[in-house]
Amino acid sequence: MTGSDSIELAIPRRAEYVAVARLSVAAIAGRLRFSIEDVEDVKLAVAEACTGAIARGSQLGGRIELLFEGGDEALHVRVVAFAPLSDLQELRGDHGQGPRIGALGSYLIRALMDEVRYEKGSHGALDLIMSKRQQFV
Amino acid sequence: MTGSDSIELAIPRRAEYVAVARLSVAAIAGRLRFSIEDVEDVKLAVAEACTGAIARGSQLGGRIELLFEGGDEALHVRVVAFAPLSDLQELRGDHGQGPRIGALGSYLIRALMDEVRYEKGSHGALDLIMSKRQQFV
Amino acid sequence: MEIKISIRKANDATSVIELVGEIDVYTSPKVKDAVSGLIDSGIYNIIIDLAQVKYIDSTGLGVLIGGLKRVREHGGSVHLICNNPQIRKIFDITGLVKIFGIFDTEEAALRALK
Amino acid sequence: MEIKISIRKANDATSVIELVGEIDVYTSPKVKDAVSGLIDSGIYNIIIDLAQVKYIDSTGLGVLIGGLKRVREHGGSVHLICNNPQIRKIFDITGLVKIFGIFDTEEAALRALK
Ligand SMILES: Nc1ncnc2c1ncn2[C@@H]1O[C@H](COP(=O)(O)OP(=O)(O)O)[C@@H](O)[C@H]1O
Ligand SMILES: Nc1ncnc2c1ncn2[C@@H]1O[C@H](COP(=O)(O)OP(=O)(O)O)[C@@H](O)[C@H]1O
Repeated sequence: MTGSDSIELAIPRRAEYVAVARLSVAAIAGRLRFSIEDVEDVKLAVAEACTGAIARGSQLGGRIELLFEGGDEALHVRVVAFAPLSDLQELRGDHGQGPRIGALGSYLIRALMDEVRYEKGSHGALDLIMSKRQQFV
Repeated sequence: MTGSDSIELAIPRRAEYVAVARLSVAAIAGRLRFSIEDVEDVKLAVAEACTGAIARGSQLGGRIELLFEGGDEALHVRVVAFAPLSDLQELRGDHGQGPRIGALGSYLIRALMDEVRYEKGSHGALDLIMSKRQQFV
Repeated sequence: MEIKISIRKANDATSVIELVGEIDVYTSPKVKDAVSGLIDSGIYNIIIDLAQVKYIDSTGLGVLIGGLKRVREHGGSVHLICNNPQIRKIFDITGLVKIFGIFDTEEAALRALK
Repeated sequence: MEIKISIRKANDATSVIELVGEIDVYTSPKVKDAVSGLIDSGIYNIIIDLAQVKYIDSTGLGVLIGGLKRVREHGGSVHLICNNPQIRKIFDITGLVKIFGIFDTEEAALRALK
């Protein structure tokens, strides 16, 4: 995939649609010739990102938008409006007070992907950006 | 799925991405509790629509946009900018002269789906709209 | 994209919850109901058979952890049956392999309870 | 989302093309190359084994039809092995069941050639 080869997927911000994102990204990663194990990793990471977007983003609109881009031997995924801006400190691991939402999910995303970061997106919310490099065996 | 439950998918207008659309729609139809046979039907119909969009729409931009909407016991799929406006007569079965592109593909779409029509879309091109009703056994 | 849940007694003190399918944010509430129902009925030794589970996410792990916390208050245990390498990898990554007993077969899980 | 293609002789006049995977607009050019290569080498009795094909679209059907047209010019035939109901349904719907011999096993396909 090159720049123009990006894929967009928008699903309702609801639990029953996470499986759609999961199967779509599995197809995309498969198309990029990721290994079966890496496909499973990306699948779980994207599902956890959607689950997190559902838990954190109820006030951010009814949809989760996912942008996939392949290139330079990696798959890049942007989850638009993943969380409100106010979650940034907590997401970066600076716990603060109060309970952490979905700590296990965030942990899995970091463990399964090669790069994870948060960025202020166009809607005044946080985008989650994550990348998985292709292993050449 | 209700009105706000629509799903959007945009893929490059290229053969290697048809599988992504196929697996995504299979997940969507599965989520709507279509039977396994109906899931297979919708999967093939959407794939044929993408294949047709690749063959017919090279001048219509680099992407195929698919809109899925569930409701009133059916799945509705819109393929945005499926074909140029000039293809309308031929697509409606009024052959005219010249060879028909993908006649087998169009035939399969009509056979597998309950309703198929073409509509002038927002980009001055033809959208393909198709619906599959849910069977309740 | 569904989960099938069946529950049966292994012996007087132990029940097996057999799960078939995928455990994600959509299906894990159903698993949670099954686990909670068993504990509410007084069963504190639970074997959860994940042999036919192809996918589990953090919400599914959360349900297992929640169940373990509850049965431990009664001196009970949650043992898992799992030989799918992808699923085992998730338990390894999260360190949960250290808090659950994970076995290849039901026989091994039952033996460990004695 | 890939196709594996292997070709072997069944007897002096007949070759079997075994396909494993999915035949769609992306993979069917590879199938077409295999069929064409065989015909170019003078083999006009071809058995195409679709038993492990889970998906075929119109471009795949087009390749089979194209192959059949070419071998018929030499008095040859294309027989298919297929017992997957979903795939057979596609041949039924398109009426192609009437132009191909479709068999459950290679033995049956070979017997029909005699
Ligand atoms: N490696 C671990 N060992 C033991 N308990 C854990 C581990 N990881 C998470 N937990 C516990 O599992 C539960 C669910 O985790 P998580 O999904 O992160 O929380 P939340 O339900 O707040 O989103 C929490 O009670 C958490 O403390
Ligand atoms: N039911 C049928 N019986 C025999 N030949 C067919 C049938 N359907 C299609 N064909 C032939 O199969 C070939 C491929 O069909 P199709 O995919 O529709 O054409 P195209 O390659 O122009 O898109 C064409 O040569 C067509 O004539």
